Amino acid sequence: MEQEKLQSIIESVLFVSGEGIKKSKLAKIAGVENGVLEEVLGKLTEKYSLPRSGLTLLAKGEEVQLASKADNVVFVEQMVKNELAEGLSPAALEVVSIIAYRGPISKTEIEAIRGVNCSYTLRNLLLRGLIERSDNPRDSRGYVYSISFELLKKLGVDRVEKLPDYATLSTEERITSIISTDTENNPENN
Amino acid sequence: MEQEKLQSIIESVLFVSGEGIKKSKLAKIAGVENGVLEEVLGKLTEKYSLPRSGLTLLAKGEEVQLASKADNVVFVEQMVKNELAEGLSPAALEVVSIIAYRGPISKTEIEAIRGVNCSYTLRNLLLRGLIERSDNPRDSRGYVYSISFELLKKLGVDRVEKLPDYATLSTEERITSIISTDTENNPENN
Amino acid sequence: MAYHIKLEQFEGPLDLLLQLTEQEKLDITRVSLAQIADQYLDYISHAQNITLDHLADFLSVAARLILIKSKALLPLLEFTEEEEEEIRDLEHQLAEYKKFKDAAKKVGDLVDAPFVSFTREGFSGLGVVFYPPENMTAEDLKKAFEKVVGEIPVVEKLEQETVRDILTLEEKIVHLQDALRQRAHASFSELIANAKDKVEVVVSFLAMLELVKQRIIHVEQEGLFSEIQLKHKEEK
Repeated sequence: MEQEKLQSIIESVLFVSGEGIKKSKLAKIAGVENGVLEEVLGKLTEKYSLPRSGLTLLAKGEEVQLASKADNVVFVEQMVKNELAEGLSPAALEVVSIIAYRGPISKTEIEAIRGVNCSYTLRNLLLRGLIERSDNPRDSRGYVYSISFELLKKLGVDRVEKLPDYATLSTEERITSIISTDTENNPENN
Repeated sequence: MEQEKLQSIIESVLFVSGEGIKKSKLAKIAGVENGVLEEVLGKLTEKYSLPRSGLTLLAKGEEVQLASKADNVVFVEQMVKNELAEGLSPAALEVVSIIAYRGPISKTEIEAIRGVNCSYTLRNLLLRGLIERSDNPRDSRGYVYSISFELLKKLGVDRVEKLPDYATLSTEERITSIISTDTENNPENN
Repeated sequence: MAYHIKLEQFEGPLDLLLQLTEQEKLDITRVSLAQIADQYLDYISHAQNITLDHLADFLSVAARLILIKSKALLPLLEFTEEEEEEIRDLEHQLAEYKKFKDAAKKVGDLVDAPFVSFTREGFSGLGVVFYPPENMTAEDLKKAFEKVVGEIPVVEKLEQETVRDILTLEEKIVHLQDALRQRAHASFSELIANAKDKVEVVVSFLAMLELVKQRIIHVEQEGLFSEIQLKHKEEK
């Protein structure tokens, strides 16, 4: 395979992996010898060293990892703060409320209730520490979500039962019925 | 600030964010005008279009997101699970196409084009995260639908403008007039 | 039945019409719509897979096809402005739908092609930091949850109920036949006197056409918009 294509492949794989990845694994994925891989990594390092690049290749023992350039840390931190510290969108607030009143609850159930995919919102709420996840007792591959203790405290209550109208809202029948009808029909069959 | 440094900053921020991010936020973080940001994004797109790049810049409405190059799917799949592997039914493909070429678009407008109720298909696409809904600016009780970054990733294109026949299909005059008469007659569009 | 059309699964009246024109290798014109009107009517009167909640969509297209067909048979027949408009809309809708159906095939090729982008976990490597929204209260949570509950659709069941009352074409044909047998002679307006809505009138009209075609009844109409008289053939 030609050099340029190899560079492209390795960059794609490094980008997606997020964490550090063993060089031997990279070589295996790209289907090349270790020596060839070293060359490609060298080329990438060279490319990232240009002032216009925002990426850098970290190497630690046998592992390599793609990261953002250290010079830009101020801007990156500002972005993280902006994204995580801003007010909740109405959609995110709805997800939190479902988790508060119906938690612990699975992603599939939350999505059945709202009729919209919630992967992104759930991740964001987890990162902000507003919700927590634990293993789903009914499905070993999945998680269930509950409101975090910190958020409850911030709202001035020490457990969900003290949320306004908890007794009636948490047993709201329309929610129960949509969960049961929708999770029966596999949503993926379209 | 000079162009090269700006490119570096934007690339770093896009890399760490991982998610879609509004162009206006990027401009604010980098402390530049929207026009300057557009230029920088143009430069990045140019850089990523080189064969040796493994990245691509997805663009959707006011948002952009960094992603791996679509050509490298076979290699990337060895690292992470392809969650977008599942196909789309003919009905789902029609709805997705109408949304891609004509979105943001209301349910009534989609149904005017297809001549058939689309609630079920829309719900499925929403649950799969392939389309998104937002409040309809012309009708507060209704929604408009647009495509998601997930869909762009699945199609392997970086923006809807790259879809086949985009220019002709997205600007059909007569469609616009059918749609406008149809929505006037039917206020129940959601 | 004279026609045994083999079509792919179709979804909705426009899809059916489009498939019929494509099968006959016709462009979408008024002439070709008149040509396939009978096939369309046959198809919807015998199709098992048209659900009741879609029936109204199919019938509204059927009504326009009948207009086009009548004009082809009776060139003197003049359309009202409203009818002309409805037919023009149908032609355009069909042409537009065709564009998107063709586009959907190309988009489908992209879906099947081995090109897929991947993105990375957002903010990966960052630990969880507690970032509560500034002014959020327990009351906000309650309101948000009530909104969620309020948006859960209860509508779909209602739709089913209202359509359930409408007779299918098959049932209507039997009904018409019985009514005519009892009276030997009736006017169309008598037969539809109890119709609940426009859809049922259209169904009755379709049933009448079907009976004429099967030579079970005979119809007469003295002039444009005048009363249609129906007679059972056996009773002649």
